[in-house]
Amino acid sequence: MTQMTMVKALNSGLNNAMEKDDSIILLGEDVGTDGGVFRVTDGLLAKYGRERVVDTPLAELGIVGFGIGMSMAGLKAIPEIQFQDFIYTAMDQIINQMAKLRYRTNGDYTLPMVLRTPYGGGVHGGPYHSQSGEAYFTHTQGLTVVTPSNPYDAKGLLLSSIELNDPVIFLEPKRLYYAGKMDVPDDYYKVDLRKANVIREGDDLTIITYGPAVPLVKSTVEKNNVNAQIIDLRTLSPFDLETIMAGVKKTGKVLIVHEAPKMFGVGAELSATISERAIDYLAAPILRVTGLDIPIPFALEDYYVPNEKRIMAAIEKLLKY
Amino acid sequence: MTQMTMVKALNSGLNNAMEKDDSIILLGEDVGTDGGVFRVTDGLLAKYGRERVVDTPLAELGIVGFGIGMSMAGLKAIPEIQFQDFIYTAMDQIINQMAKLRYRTNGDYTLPMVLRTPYGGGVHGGPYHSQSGEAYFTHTQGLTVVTPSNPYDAKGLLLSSIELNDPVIFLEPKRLYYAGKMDVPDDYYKVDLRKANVIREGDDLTIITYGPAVPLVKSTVEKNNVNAQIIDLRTLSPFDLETIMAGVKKTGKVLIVHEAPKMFGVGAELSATISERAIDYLAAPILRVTGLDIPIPFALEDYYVPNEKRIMAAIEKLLKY
Amino acid sequence: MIEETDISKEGLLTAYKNIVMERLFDKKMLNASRQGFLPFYIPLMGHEAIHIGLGMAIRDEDFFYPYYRDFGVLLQMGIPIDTILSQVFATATDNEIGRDMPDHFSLKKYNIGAVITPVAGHLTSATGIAYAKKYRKQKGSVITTFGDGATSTPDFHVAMNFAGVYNLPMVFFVENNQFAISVPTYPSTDKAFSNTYEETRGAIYKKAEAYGFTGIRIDGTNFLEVYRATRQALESAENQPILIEAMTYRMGPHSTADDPNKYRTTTVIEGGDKDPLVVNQKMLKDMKILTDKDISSINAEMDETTSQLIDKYEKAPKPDKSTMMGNLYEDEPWYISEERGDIQ
Amino acid sequence: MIEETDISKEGLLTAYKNIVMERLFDKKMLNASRQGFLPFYIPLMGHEAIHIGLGMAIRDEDFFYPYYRDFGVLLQMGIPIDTILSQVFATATDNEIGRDMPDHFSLKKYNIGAVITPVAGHLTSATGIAYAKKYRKQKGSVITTFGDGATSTPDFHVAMNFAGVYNLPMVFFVENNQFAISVPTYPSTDKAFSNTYEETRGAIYKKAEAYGFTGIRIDGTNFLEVYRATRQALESAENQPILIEAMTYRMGPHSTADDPNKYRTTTVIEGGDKDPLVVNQKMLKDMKILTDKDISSINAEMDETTSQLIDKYEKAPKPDKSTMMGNLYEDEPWYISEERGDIQ
Ligand SMILES: Cc1ncc(C[n+]2csc(CCOP(=O)(O)OP(=O)(O)O)c2C)c(N)n1
Ligand SMILES: Cc1ncc(C[n+]2csc(CCOP(=O)(O)OP(=O)(O)O)c2C)c(N)n1
Ligand SMILES: [Mg+2]
Ligand SMILES: [Mg+2]
Repeated sequence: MTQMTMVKALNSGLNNAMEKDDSIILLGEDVGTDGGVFRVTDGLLAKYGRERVVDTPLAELGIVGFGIGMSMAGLKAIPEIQFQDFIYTAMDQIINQMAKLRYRTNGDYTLPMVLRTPYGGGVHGGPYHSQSGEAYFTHTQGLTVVTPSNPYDAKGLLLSSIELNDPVIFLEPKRLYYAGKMDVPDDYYKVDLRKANVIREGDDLTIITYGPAVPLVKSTVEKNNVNAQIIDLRTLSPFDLETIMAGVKKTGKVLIVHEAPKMFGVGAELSATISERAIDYLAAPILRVTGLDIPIPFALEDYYVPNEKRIMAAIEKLLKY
Repeated sequence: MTQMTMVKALNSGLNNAMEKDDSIILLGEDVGTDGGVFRVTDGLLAKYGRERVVDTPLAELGIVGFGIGMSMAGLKAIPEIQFQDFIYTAMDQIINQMAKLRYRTNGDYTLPMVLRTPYGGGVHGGPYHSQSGEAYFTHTQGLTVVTPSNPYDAKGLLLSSIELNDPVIFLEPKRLYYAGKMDVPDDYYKVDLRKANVIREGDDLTIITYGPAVPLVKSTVEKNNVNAQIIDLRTLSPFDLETIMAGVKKTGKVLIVHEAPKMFGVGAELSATISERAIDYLAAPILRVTGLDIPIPFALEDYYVPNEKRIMAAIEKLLKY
Repeated sequence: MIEETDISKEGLLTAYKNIVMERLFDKKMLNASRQGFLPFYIPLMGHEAIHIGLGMAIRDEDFFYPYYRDFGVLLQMGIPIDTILSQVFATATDNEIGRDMPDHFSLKKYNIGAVITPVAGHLTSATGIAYAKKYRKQKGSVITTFGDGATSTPDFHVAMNFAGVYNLPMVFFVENNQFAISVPTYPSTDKAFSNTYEETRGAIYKKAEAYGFTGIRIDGTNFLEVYRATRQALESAENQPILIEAMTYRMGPHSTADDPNKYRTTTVIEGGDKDPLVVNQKMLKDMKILTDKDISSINAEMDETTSQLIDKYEKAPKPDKSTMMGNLYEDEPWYISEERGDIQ
Repeated sequence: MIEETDISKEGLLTAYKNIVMERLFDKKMLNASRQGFLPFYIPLMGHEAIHIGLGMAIRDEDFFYPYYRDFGVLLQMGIPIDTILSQVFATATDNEIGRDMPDHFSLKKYNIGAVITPVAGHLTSATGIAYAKKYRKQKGSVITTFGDGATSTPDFHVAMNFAGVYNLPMVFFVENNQFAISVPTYPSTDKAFSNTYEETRGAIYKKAEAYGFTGIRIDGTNFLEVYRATRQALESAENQPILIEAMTYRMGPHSTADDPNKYRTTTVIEGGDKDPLVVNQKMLKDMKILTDKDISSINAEMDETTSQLIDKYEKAPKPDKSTMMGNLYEDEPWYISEERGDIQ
């Protein structure tokens, strides 16, 4: 056990995996000599060499496509996109090749690879260093979309993703990269990708959240003594229906919190799935507290993201309903 | 008035607009000499010349980016993407430049342009000629996403889109391109982009649908004598909340039908929005009948898309509830 | 004039037979498509010499990542014809159980990549496969084919650049048939083209220089030239990537969905001087490998064989709808299991 | 050695003043950033001669689509310093009301495009603007700047190809500072780089040939060379596009977020032989435009001016949160109006 930030935990996970399996290749812009702009790959070049920690030209399309080819050929590629905001030139590779390869070839080719990228706000980077684009990936059939909310989960979910025999989009909340330390095993361990984490039990309502919003939800609930169950999804797609439905049926009131914009976002599917299956259990409307439906303004990012006030307003509305 | 297919109506709309306004430029692969692979731009090169009907190299990124530049410079670009399935190499331009330009410059630059593309099944084109990717666009703040369901609307909505001073994703259901003719004015006319179309009144439930699924929903309801209200959205984002809520409050039961896959799709937002605002009016869960959550298999496309049986099963479930 | 060759007479005859077979398949499949037995088909006419030359050149240790117009390469590589035709006719026995379009092969066990529809969408994957070969210190190279139109795509640039930067064992092989769909590759003086823009202003083979390696242009209507240049490239690629531009002409429509008369006057016609079938027949006759008698007997044999095969596959059972939900993920999500109930 | 010039003595002195001003702003803003007054900043050191040369070359009839490292070009173009600094400090008076990052200018009324963060994301837009110019038969050309790293992007290839195919009035101007962030542009023998891959194997200026037009390489540390080459290119581009590769060296970090010592040993240092400030000072002295006395008085003047300006903008009011929902659409959707209530 070592006290680790999320960055350190991810670094430790990559190190454990690379030690065990020489088919793992990291690649991306500045992941090698520089150790990654957020330092997630720090020290790995020195340990594993430039064949396994590959600095790439400035082309996200190539980073993803190159990784796909490696994994088609039996390696296990872990490409990094420096900021999720820059992933879109690779969307064709992600949607048309990565996500569909197993299906369209009926498993002739499988594609074990983990595409890592930091997402969300926290560095005041304006419209292009703060996006939360998870809905683009969750809507893409064939992808597994994972996002941790603390250092322990980050490492464990990353190692599970690396073991998965399917492509994973691994979204790292950059807001939490250095947000605090936690005891994390130095050795290899896994966290189940298909299980949401009930991080707090409670009776009055169920709050479903994930990634960067989790600590905010937790502190808001604690600070205001709300008797709320909190579910940290961990995997956004396919999400853990069972845990969600158990929570909903128990409390009858649901709040969804995420940093990404609301319209046509991840919360919409959670809400639709729940109300489709358990409308008679619902004692109140399902509410969403999310990022605003605008690009992230540089000077005013702090007003863009959900905050305690907005969450408490929704909770109070639900409790009173 | 002329009896027109949807293709002819679109062609007529483009012609009317180009006649009126010499700042309009069409561009795309095979839109010129060939007249478009579905013939939407047929005859326009001969009439308006190669400066205004521009055959492009094979690069969707360029088609969109080039169009953006034209519109930044005061022209009005109408790029065509041959199949929506091929739009993803242009996603960076769409999400990061086209959708955000007005917002991030606070209106220093505005971007009147209409990006046309055929989508959905109907030609048995397998995983890459049949996609319904509308959710990628509706989730992108700053875009207006429009899709017609008949020749009259196709022309009128296209002309309204061309007049809009903001970027539009204009999704043409290729399934309906040649699905039937209808009386369409030869002259210029518009259909309101912000108004959904109640194409049928009814009391027992409200069916919300759009684009390629509309004729199927209509025929199913008629054939089975269902007393259903049918709303054709026309614009998916921003959608017409008022018409939807009026319908929901009247019937208390809602079915959403679309051809795109379900998970994290357009129907999810409709469902979430409705249940958030009108849960006490709902007499049954909101159901969705959609395309399956897999890529579109070449040999089995017909089993992929919603059909009468699946729609009727959902209607019966709602009516009995 | 080619006088001697490094290939046995038998090898040359097989190659010729495959050219004939490809041509006959092509005509019959176009027919099948017109009659509705085949919903879609990608014509090959004009590409036969390229295909057969490539099929001869590719070695067991190489990896081949084809595009959608490469049916004939597989023929010559010796892939069982049943494997090929199950794919084209999307039958239940297809390796992909009919999930992808005709000519979108995926044959991992033969070191063949999964053909993808989006033009050039496989090029970066091909370079990744080459990286894996280099990393594993495996022998052989990766060869990937694509059209002239594909050189305008983002993927072409990115894949070429990665190949140069990592010095990968890559052969980029352009089947230049002078057209994308309706858009010509180069500026043309032909009146029929005067209203179209061209795909590129630079000659394709020269584009390799931008990435620090060599490009060559070859005659794509002569299968021996294709074979020799490609085999040599596969060998030299282990030291440095290379681009080959093979010149030919798309004699038919782009696919069964278009009418070339709308946008061009066809300049290479069947049976004409530049038809690869004619070119190679003449060459093999001049080389004394082939007699007029051989030509007609091969034709008769191949006519019979291809007819029987097409007949068989037209009637072969299609995949059952119960197969359609499988293999999206290794571990099936709950909603996929639920949706199985929706298939009716 | 430059002996005579087409620019007045006054013009040369203004240019020199702007080089000094740029350098001083750069140092002070880096400082402001370290002290927390500026959340982010993109250093300019090494780019001054390019910037000032560009600013001199661009004419009223041209359109300039910059990238994020072009602060100095705007200075020399004569854009009011208040306009520039409101943007950099994201104040309430910024033309973009603080919505985009520092150095992401958008100044339509000066024919300047909206700087975008994704590298090369503006290149295809720039070609579209050039198309509009050509279509409208307007005088002038479009010039767009970008870094060496940007030449690896999809957008570079696609924009260059479109420019060639439509023969657009385009000047592609590469500010080659030899690094992307940590990745060097070319293979290097410097030990510090031995563990990194390079962005490209081909020389950048030669890449233009792949698109059928000309590329040239110039010394980016000499503002007169930059001015002359660029002005000439802006004129010739009305007949054919052109690529200019201006060689310099990024003397500072990539941005305020990185530490260059992690990945290189800096080879061009402040005050050294190759520092553009030194290069141009010497040149103007040799030309008898500048005396040592001028140098110190200009320095003092610019020091005073820049300090005052920075002081003013550090304290200038920031945009109010009530502004943040506007101008997403011309006609505001219902959910945007609703969300106004959520801003607290
Ligand atoms: C990204 C993308 N855009 C458009 C298409 C539609 N399309 C299919 S083939 C083709 C032309 C390809 O031309 P070329 O690369 O020369 O290959 P050829 O078909 O001539 O062999 C086009 C435009 C596509 N499949 N993918
Ligand atoms: C598409 C994209 N990928 C990655 C980044 C992160 N990034 C910002 S600048 C940069 C390096 C750019 O190098 P170059 O083009 O040489 O310009 P320079 O910064 O050296 O002036 C990178 C990788 C980005 N902004 N956009
Ligand atoms: Mg071609
Ligand atoms: Mg650089």
